[in-house]
This record gives sequence, structure tokens and C-alpha cells, in this order.
Amino acid sequence: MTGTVLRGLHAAVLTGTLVLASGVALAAEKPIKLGVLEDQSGDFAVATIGKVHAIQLAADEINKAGGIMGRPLELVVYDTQSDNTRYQEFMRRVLQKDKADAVFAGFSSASREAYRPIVDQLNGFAFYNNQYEGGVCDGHMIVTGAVPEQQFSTLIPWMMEKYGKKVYTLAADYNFGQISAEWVRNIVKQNGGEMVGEEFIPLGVSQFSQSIQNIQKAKPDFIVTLLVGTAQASYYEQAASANVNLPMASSVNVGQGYEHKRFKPPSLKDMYVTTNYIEEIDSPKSKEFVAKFKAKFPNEPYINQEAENSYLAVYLYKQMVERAKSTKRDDIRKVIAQGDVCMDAPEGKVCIDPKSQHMSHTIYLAHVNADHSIDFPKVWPDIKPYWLGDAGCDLTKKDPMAQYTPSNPPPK
Amino acid sequence: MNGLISLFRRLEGPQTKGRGLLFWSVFMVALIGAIAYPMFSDGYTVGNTAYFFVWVFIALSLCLIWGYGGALSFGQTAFFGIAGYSYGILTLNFGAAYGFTLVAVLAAVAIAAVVALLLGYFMFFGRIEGVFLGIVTLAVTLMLERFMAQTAGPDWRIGAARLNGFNGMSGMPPITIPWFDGPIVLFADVGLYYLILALVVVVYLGLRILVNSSFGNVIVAIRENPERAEMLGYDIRKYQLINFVIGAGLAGLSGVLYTAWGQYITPSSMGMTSAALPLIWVAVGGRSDLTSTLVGTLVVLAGFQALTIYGSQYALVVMGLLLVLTVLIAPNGLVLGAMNVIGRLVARAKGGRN
Amino acid sequence: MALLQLRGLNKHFGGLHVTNQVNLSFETGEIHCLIGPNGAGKSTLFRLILGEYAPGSGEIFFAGEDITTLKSFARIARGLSVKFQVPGVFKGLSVRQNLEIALQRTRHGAELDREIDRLLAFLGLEAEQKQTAGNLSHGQKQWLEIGMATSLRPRMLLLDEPTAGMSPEETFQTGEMVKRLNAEGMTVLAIEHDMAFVRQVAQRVTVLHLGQVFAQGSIDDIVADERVAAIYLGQAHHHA
Amino acid sequence: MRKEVILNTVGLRAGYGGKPVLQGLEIEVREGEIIAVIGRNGVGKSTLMKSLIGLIPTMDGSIVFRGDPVEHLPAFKRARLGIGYVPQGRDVFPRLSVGENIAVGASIKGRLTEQQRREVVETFPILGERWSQRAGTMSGGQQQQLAIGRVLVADPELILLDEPSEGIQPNIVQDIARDMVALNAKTGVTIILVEQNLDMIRAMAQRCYVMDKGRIVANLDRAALDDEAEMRRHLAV
Amino acid sequence: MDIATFAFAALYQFADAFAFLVLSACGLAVIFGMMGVINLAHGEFIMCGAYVTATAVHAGLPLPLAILAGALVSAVVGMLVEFVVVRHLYERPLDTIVATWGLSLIATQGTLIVIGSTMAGVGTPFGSFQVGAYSYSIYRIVLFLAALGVLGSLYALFNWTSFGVKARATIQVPHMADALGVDTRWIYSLTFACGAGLAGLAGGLYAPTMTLVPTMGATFLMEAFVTVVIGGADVFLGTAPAAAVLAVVKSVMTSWQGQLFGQIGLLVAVIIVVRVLPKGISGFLLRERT
Repeated sequence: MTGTVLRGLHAAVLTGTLVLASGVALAAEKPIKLGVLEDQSGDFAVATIGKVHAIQLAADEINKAGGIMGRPLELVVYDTQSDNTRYQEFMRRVLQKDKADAVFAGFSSASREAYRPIVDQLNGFAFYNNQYEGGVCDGHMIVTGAVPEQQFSTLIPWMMEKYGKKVYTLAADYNFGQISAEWVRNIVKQNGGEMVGEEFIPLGVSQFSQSIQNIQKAKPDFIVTLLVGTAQASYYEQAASANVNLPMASSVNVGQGYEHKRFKPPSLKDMYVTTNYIEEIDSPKSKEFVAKFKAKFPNEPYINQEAENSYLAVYLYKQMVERAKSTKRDDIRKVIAQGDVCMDAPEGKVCIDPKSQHMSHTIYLAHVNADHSIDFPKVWPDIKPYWLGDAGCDLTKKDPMAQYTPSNPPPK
Repeated sequence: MNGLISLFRRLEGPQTKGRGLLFWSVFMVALIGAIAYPMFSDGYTVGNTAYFFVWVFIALSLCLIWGYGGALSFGQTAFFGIAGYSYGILTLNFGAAYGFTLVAVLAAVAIAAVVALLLGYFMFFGRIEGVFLGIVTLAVTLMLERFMAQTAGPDWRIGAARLNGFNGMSGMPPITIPWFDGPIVLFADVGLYYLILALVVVVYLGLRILVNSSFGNVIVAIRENPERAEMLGYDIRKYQLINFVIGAGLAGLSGVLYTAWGQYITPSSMGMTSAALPLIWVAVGGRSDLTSTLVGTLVVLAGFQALTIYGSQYALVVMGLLLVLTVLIAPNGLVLGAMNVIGRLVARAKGGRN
Repeated sequence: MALLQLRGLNKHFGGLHVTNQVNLSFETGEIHCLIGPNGAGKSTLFRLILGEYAPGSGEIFFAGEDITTLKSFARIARGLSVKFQVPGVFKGLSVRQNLEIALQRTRHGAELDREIDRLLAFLGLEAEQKQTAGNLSHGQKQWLEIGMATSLRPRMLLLDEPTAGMSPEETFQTGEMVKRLNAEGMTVLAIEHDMAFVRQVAQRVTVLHLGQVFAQGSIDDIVADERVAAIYLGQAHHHA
Repeated sequence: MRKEVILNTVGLRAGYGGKPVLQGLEIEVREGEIIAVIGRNGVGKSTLMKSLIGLIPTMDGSIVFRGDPVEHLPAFKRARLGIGYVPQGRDVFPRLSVGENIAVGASIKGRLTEQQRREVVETFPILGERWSQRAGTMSGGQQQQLAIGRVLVADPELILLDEPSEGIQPNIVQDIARDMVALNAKTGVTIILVEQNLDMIRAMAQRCYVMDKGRIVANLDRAALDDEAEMRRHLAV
Repeated sequence: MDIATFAFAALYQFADAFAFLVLSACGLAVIFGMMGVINLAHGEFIMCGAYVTATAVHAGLPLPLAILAGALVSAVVGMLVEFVVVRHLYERPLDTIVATWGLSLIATQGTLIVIGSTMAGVGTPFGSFQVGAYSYSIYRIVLFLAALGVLGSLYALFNWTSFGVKARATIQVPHMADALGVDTRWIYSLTFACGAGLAGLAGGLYAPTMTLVPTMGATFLMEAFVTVVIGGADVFLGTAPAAAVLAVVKSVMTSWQGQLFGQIGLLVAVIIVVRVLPKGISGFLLRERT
């Protein structure tokens, strides 16, 4: 009985795919299907709706310019509602039923870990266009977001030089926070600094009076804030109102959740963030990107690094397919293995590292002023995601389909 | 033999809707349909249906505890999560060889039941009841979620298994059955589908027998009037506790199967949303009847998924609206309401013939 | 020999003593009626005997055993049983199921069915056996609950206002039923306002007043007692 | 001079769960009367009272208070029109103090005034002594006086008294009866009394309806009330 | 560090935790305690209050007025919700859980669709002060005073006003209150509105200190539920002492071992209370008093 009901349901409703502006000439060719699983509702929607828009923008441009190898790009978009189980359901659907050639999926690391076993098991091909804690060594995945070594190896030494050697870390108590804090700890030590405090905040906590007191007690020269999620972002306002008045360094804020736009100045005053893109970047490429984006989505609140990652990922995919003359993952990985998959993105030049299938980035140091305007005291071009490769992940040779951490590296 | 017959007699009874030839014919047709349909369908649909079936157990557990026992547990997902994590920890440590995954399934369910025994002891022997029971179980579930979410640090490991905090635990093997020519690995496909279907049938029929047994009588009596039940000499706390533990075991079974299905378990599977969902399925289906709960759960799951696929950002709004309307318009649940109507029509048709 | 003994039972809510140093003993095999104005502490005394309230001080002995700290169900298991003032039948279940739940602890299989049938006949509820108990008339609910209480074959049956809402004929029948149960060996303790019923069944009567034992004796003694009349019966109570 | 009709019912049917207990009941009460409604247990006396105040819905027929039909009004609106209800079992608010209980009764007219308080305490001195005590801890008789005082404070035109003698010591029953008669004489308040206690009926009632099976079957005058045989016949004792 | 500084720091942390617990919980507690209804849309009423407050501030209203506006709008929305949904479910308290959860889904996602994923903050007023080596936010003291004020006003409302006495009467014997001329539906409506308004007030008070997003209500929920579980059904005998006890547990554990242990402390407190005082603190106190 139940089976009948379900089959009826599936048969009754039309497929929910969305064909974007395909020209008449392209219609004849079989489209290349790109699955898009992003959180358009729920907790993470703040930072992710822009990703979907960026993908739509890129697909639109590519289709107008004749598609990929003459084939139009078709997007299959599902709203994952910030719910891990939805990622599992829809990754299965997009791979098995929609038979997408590649999938762009996931904001939180948890959602990535939820769908990754399914991609592996069904032999799919997924892009994770988010900055994250690093360490995913999986041939089925390409990561276009920045990882800790890219953001911290630049940020922390610069901060220590400018402000001093005593560092306090305030981090979200989950994988991203824990691993990032570990990076910070190691880099501080290598540069002869001292960790005067480290505190992990459970997710969902929004009250920081005690932490503020702890920080004042430890008297650091600057604070590294690795707070995640909207609840934890309340720290800045609360610290400002308690007059903590210390410079802050971060890899997540501003570039992702555009807190400088949302919070009332000067709560983010003297926050330094390393990011591979934000809309304030003042280069011709970036300005052109922002203009195109705002033309298509005039109400977009902010174009963050993930939006740019997603945008460039579509073009990277195009390049790889055209060079491989195939949408098969194995063929594409052969192209990657050549080590020269690069492009001129809005942020600057980026390349895929064949060993880890992560990406090199231009890292911008964004400084938030008292009025929440941004300036860029420093730019580091071509920063490589070196850690995974150095630690022993080499996808050109072996595919362990696992996530590693500095305290849990790949087996030698 | 006699015992077996009297057991089967309990498949029908005052506590369950549906009896007689007509009902069981429909049941058999549905069952045969469910068995046959993977042959005409694709891997995705079968895997997706298996996924829907995974949730049936937690829904039935709530039906048993809430619908039959009258005790609203908002914490079934706690047992779901505990069992899921237990399965992960056990299989990551001991592997999948020699059918160990099957042992792990049982052990994980047992662990969930033991935790339920402790919590249930506190609650029922503390005589917590009514809406307050709901708040307590919800508070415990939310705390458990928050606790598991912060186990990201490298110290949080049990043997080879890292709890891995908010990101969740992954990499555990699927259920594996040892076989002569090599073990059968049940990925989320036809194999797993049949295993879960078999479990659904066994659990459904088993629960029918349970609620129509003398134990079920007492459970329903406690829902109707706990004081009277106690004054008939029943230690109602014990019955409530046992019922709660059985329910927790079923919720745990859902958790294990979910973990094995997606090779993944996360703290958010215990969160507010996850905790509320089973309530929704059961309330919409009809909480005081197993069949209604079973059918209702599958319908709502399929409906919600369809909504999410086709309703884009309005899906959650529509879902919320549906819930409110169901509660206002069909308080007994949509499926149970429909079944009552059908029952009346059948009775009238029979009456007309006589 | 005393089947149930209450020794110095005290129960107070806030400053109000509901029972105050109650010493009572109920003999094996007797029908004992407990009367007294509302608020005299009769129902509270029942709840103390049944273990629904814990006494502030004092002891309860049943068949020689101290049951003061036992849980309700354990007291039932030792041979107490009760019909409440407000009928506590399982309203959503059928009459037959109500009896099944009462009987299934001690009887099984065909014997269970036979015993249910016997009880239905005894209570005159055969025609209603498939009805939902909540749809019974008030009197029928009382009967059903008496049936459930007696089905446990208790050594001592507690009845809290068994005839409330019954017609005189029904009240009389209930009295006869109680006498029959007593003849079979059941000790009965009843709270009752209906003096006709008390007259019909009681072998001994205890008057409670303001939480204390006020008087005790045969119904004739009690009726003759001017003090009792003053507190309870009034000069022209229509039942007296 | 014949007083005006303050309350009458026409073909009143009401009951629980779709089953009418009152089967087309008709009564007529004039201003300033004290009438009793008697009958055996279960004939629907309390149902009548609940139906008059509006705690159970009217299925058919009409309840007319001061010339206007009120059967469609919720209980609180009927109370505001001047009907005071003293229920069987008293139903005081157990965790409110005596004073607060009175204040709820007074709330129809606004805040409890000192004047109102004095009047209530004059009628029932015990309430003054226990003013701050929680009502749930008082004895039955005290609670009964509170339940009546709680209604009186709002100056009702009609009081529905349901079994006020139930479970109360005879001397207090007599006190209450005397107080109510005095009140009736002083303010002209109309009283409908449902009662089984003959003493109380005789002490209070000017005439008496006899109810059976949801209908009025007799309307007895004062003289009949004193006729022991007549009364016993109707009460079937 | 001298003893005075330490004492002040401890006191400040306690007050801060206490304020958060009281303000989070009391709207939930009023509705649960007075009506037996678990309002799962509690967090959304908080969000509503915060959003209205922020909007009002952006529109140029001074903060205190804006907060009041937030509370008021939440109360009105609460009254509407009571009228349309909750009113029909008083006989079925468990169903109100389902319905209010549905409402919370609609509110969260509806806000996201209509207003967008985020809202600009308003900034914390009053600045800071210094005690010993530490600087503190003055606004947190305001929050503490607001929590005390809310408790005091609630006490006054339910004990000294006509509405309060009628509300308590209605909770105890509803049909009798009705028969005495109390419009019980209106009382329920007002009580629900009061609970929703308190939630809105909490949202408004915390709006200057928090990120404003549609899901912000969720951060209050766990603390609110824990406080109600430990407090039991009575606002004054339950919520206030429960918040005090929990604030001590939380602030001591947090300053000793960090935020995580603060949270674990709450969990342990729940389990202990469930075992020792199954009806919460107020259940225990009331049993002693009846």
C-alpha cells in the first residue's frame, strides 16, 4: 500500500528542475546538470543564499556564451533548510534520480560530512565552496574555499608583529573552532608568542559576560575570535559594550557573515580578517563582478567569499570539462593532476592543488574601522593549501575518502 | 502451539483499528506491493523509501508511549541519537566482519533502552506526568544535543571512534550480513530496503500483539485513569517504565538504521526540529492507533519531502500551516479520522445487507 | 481479629487537621459504615488507608502487617480494594475491557472470559458490555466500578459513597450485593450518606467529625445518640 | 400587587454530551420570591441550575431573564445581568484567600470596596476573621458561607442556591437559611433553592417546584411544604 | 586581585545569568503555569520583540520606547494567536505543542522570506564602567534590574490587580469564575498575550546585545525550558528561585571551567531536580503550603 502511495506521488508531480535561459541553439544538446544543495532557509540562510545566486549568475553567463562544449548548463536546486538529513535525502536524489554531473553542496562542515559518504558510495562528484577547518582528502570532492593554513599563516604573524605576542583565542566549540584554534596555537608558538587563554564556546550560546571577564583577566595583546553562527556573533556587541577594546583577528567574520554591515558601529572596530574575497575589494575584476551580481540580484545584502567561491567554481568546472572533453570524474581528475587548472577569478589568480584538490587563493587582510568601513592593509597573492599535501594526502596516488586533522593526520 | 495461536489472536483487538478479512486482505496486498515494487522502480526511489521506513520505528515508539500510554515524550530523538552513536562507536571500533554490525545493531538498541530505563526511572518513579513530562524530556534532549555538539575536540574519543562534535560521526560501515560467498553489504538500496521492510512488518505486527495483550490493556488503562489502574493492583510506574523502555528501544532502532543508511549521525538529529518531527507525524496520522501512525508517518514524510523539493522556501511555511490546520480541524489525526469514516461506511454497508 | 487497624493517624494540610489521632479497628468479616458530615475526613481516611496520602504520623496495620509505607498497588496486592466516590472507570474503553483489565492480573484465557461473563451478569451490564464506559449512566458506572473493585476478590472492600446518584431501588440492590459479598467472606468498609443503605447493611457504624472518631456502635446506638443527631442527622433529616 | 416575573423558562431542554436531561422544563419566578426546587436524586435539579447560569448549553427552548432571552449568553454575561450562582460543592477558589474570592465575585462591579467588604462581613462574620486565609483550608460550612458571600457582594437580583446544606452541620444550615431569609426581606433578592434538606426548605421557601425526569411535575404552595405526607410522596423517601 | 573586585565580578556574573534566565523563561512560565500550555513558539515571540525593537530604533524611537513597542506588538500578536489557534485547544494541551510548533515554523521562515535573512543591530547603550581590573557593560546591569522589575511587576499584577485575582481564579476553577461574571476567554487571551508580551520584552531587552536573525529565538529556548522544568508551574515560587539557583550553578561552573561546564551544570541540575523535586521547586513549595 505504502509503496503504491509513494510511487503515485513521485509520478504525479513534475520534476523540479530549473532550466536557465538556454538559447535555441543549445536546446538540441543534452544539458550538463549541476546539482545545487544549499541552505535557503533555516539557521545558515544568512550566508548561503548568495551562493545560490552566484551559481545562477555564472550559469547564466555561461549559457549566454554558448554553454560548455555547446551543451547548456542546467541547475537542479534544492533547499536543504540547514538540515543535515535534507542533505542526505537530496544528495541521493540529485545523484541517483536527477543524475547530476556534479553537485555544488553544503555550508556547514556537518552538512558536508552528512552528504560525503553518499557521494563516495554513489561515486558522485561534489564541490564544497566554503571555507572550512580543512583536512578533507577525498577524490570525490573539490574544495574551493580557503582553509586554516591559508588564513592563519598570514594573519597571526602579522597581528603579532603589529600588536604583540600575547594571544587569546575565543573559539566555537566544534570542529572548525577546535581545529582552527589548534592552528592558531601552533603558529603563535612558532613565532615566539604566548597563548594567554583559550576558551571554547558551545554552539548556540549567545551570552558572553563571563568570557569577557576571562579575557580581561588574561590581558592579551589581541584576541582571535573563531566564533561561528549567529548566536555566537553576539559576542562582539557585548564585548564592545563592556569596553574590552582589544584588536581582534578572525578567519570567519566579515568575509562570511558580513557582521560589519549588520552590527552597529563600532562593535567590530579593529577586527582583522583574512579572506579570499569580499565585495569591498577594490580591483577591476572585483568591481566588475560586483556590478554584474548587483545587476542580476539588486537586493543581495552582501557578496561574501562563499559567493565568489561558488561563482568561480562554476567557471573552473567549465574549464575542466572542456579540457577533459568529458564530464566523467575520472577524466576531470586527470586534468587536475596536470597541476595547471587555474583561472583569473574576481579575487585574483586561483589554482587547484592536485594532491588535495583544494585551491590556492589570494588572501586579503581586511581591517574594520570604527565606522565599519573596510581597508586592506595587506594582500598575500597565491597562498597555497599546503598542509594536506605535506601531511601525506596525495589524491593523484591514493584516495582515502577521509577527513584528517593536525592531531589526526593521514597514516604515513 | 496453543500459546502461538493465542498470540496471533492478539493481532486483532479493541486497541487496534482494522480487523477481519477485508483489513488483512488490504494489508497483504500492501505488503505484496511493497515487496514487489523495487523490481519496477529505480535505486533512488527504493533507497528513499527505505529512508522513509527508517523513521517508522520512532513514530511507532511515540504512538506507543503517547498515543497508547498517554505520556508525551518529547525526547524520543534522544534515544534515536544515543543508539545511532552507539552503533557508530561499536562498529568503528570492532569493524563489520563476522556479522558484527548485527550485534552492534542489537547492542545499540539495548544501550538506548538502558538509558531510557534510567531516565524513565527518575521520571515515572518521581510521578512526573502530563505536559510536564513533555518539558522534562525535551529539556533532556536539548541538553544532550548541546553536549554532543561540543565533542569536537580530539579528547572526545571512545577507542577508535571520535565523537566529532557538531560535524557528526561518519565512516561507520553499513549493516553487513555474513554469507557463504562473502558478506552482503546493505547499502541504501534494495538489500537494506528489504531488511527494513521486514523489520517494519515484524515491529508493526509485534506491537499489535503487544497493545492487545494484557500489558497493552494496562497501558491504555493508565492513560484513561492512572489512579484507578493503580487501585486495581498494578504498579503503574513499572508499566509506564517498561512501555517507555520499549518505546526507547524502537526509537533507538530508527537511530541505528538511520546511521547505517547514511553512514552518518549528528547531534542535530537530537535537536529541536528533529524532536518535534515524530510528534508531527504521529499527531497528523492519528496517535492512538498503530496503523494510522504507520500510514500517517509515511504520507507525511513523502508529503514534506515533496514540499521541500517543489515548494522551495515556502515549504516550511506550508508545513507549519498544515500542522496547525490538522490540529484544529482533524484533532484525532487525518489517517485515523479517515479510517474511522471508512469503518463506519463498511459497517453501514454490512448493516444494509443484513 | 482486627483485619485493618489504624493507630493514631494524623494528616494535616497546612494548619488544618483533616484527620486527628484516628484510632480505629475493623474486624474480619464485618460490614462497617463510616458516616459523618462532609469535611469530617472520611475520604481522607480512605486515601490514607490506600496509600494515596502519606500520614503525618501514625500507623496502618493490615492483617497484622504494617503497611504504612507501602505503595498503593502493594496494598491492593495484599487484599484491599476500593470504589471511589467519583467513579473511576476507564471512560474510553468498553465495559468488557474495563472488567478484563481488572481481572487479567489473576485470570487468563478462557477462565478470564468466563469470569467476565459472570461479573457482567452479576452487575446486570450484559447488554452494555460493548458500550464505551464513558457512555454509561451514572448509576451504571457506579456498578461497573463496584464490579471492578470486587473482581479482585479483596479481603477488604472500601466503598466511597457506593449509592450516590442511585434510585432507592438501585440503592437497595447495591445493599443486597454488598451483603452477598460479605456473606462470601469479604470485609466491607463503606462511606455512605444514605442512612437507608447504612441501616440495610451496617453491622457497625463509626461517626467521624472534624477528623476525629466521634462515636461508634450499632446503627440503633448511633441514631439514638443525641450528640450525633446534633452534628449530623439534624432534627428532621428526611432519611432518618 | 403582583410582582413582575424575573425569570421564566419556556420548553427548556439542556444536558450533557447531546443527551438532554431537562425535557422541556418550564418554571416562572417572580421578583422577591424564594422558591425551592425539590426532587429525587438524578432528576436534573443541578442540571437546571447550571443551565440557568449558562454552564451547560441550552439545546432548545428559552430562558428569559427580566423579559429578555438569555439562553444564548455565556455564563459570565448572565452573571453580569444579575444572576448569582452558588454551586453544589461550593467551588471556592482553593488557593485564593477569602478576600480574593470575594474580590472575584465583586469584579463584575469593579474593585472590591470597603463598603462591600463591610456588608459581607456583617452577614458572615467568620469571613472577616479568616479574610487572609486560603479558602481551600476552611471547613465546609465556612466555604459555603464564602460561596454565598462571594455572590452577594455583587448585589445580584437572583441567586441560584444549589444544595447549600450538603455536608454542613445543621446549626450552620439553620444560620444560613436565616441569613438568606433576612436578606430577602431586606433587599428583595429573588432566590431559587435546590435542596433535599426539608428543614432548610421549610425555613426558606415560599413555594416549591417538584421535579421529575427533567420536568416540573408539581408546584406546591407554602401549606403543602408543611404537609409531611405530601412532601414524602414527592421526595419518594 | 583583591576580594572586593572578585566579589563584584562574581555578583555581576550571577546577576547577568539570572537576568538571562528570568527574562528567557518568564513568558513561557506564565503561559505554562497559568494555562498549562507549552508554547513552542516562545522563541519566535522573543524574535518578534527583538525585530520590532530594532525596527523602531531604526525609525528613530528612543530605545526604552522601542523595547516597550516590541513587547506590545508581541503581546498583540500573542493575543491574535490565542484567538485563532490556541483558544480551540485548551482541552488538548498536548495538541497545543504541535500547533505552536507549526506556528514557530511559519514565523521563522515567514520572517526570513518577508524581512530577509538578517536585520541591522541597534548597538548597546550606556557604555561601560570599571571595577578593579575589569570593565563591565552598564547595560547588563540594566538587564538585571529589568529582570527584577519584571518579577516584581508580575507579582503585583497577579496579586494586587483585579485582572490578576480573576486570572488566578480562572486557573483554579474556570467554570466557577465564569459563573461569577469573569470573562474567562478574555482572561485566557490576556494571559497568553501577557506571556507573549514578556517574551517580546525579553527579545526587546536583548536586541541591542545580539545578532538579529529569524532563528534567534532558539538561543533562548533551552535556558527557558530548563528554568521552567526546575521551577515548575508557578511563576513566583518557581521561575524566580529556579533562575536564582541555576544562575549560581551556571556562573560558578562557567567561571570555574568555562562555558561548557556551565551548560553541563544546567543538565545535572535538571536531572537532580527531576529526581528530587519532580514537580519542580514550586510543586515542592506548594505541597508544603496546601
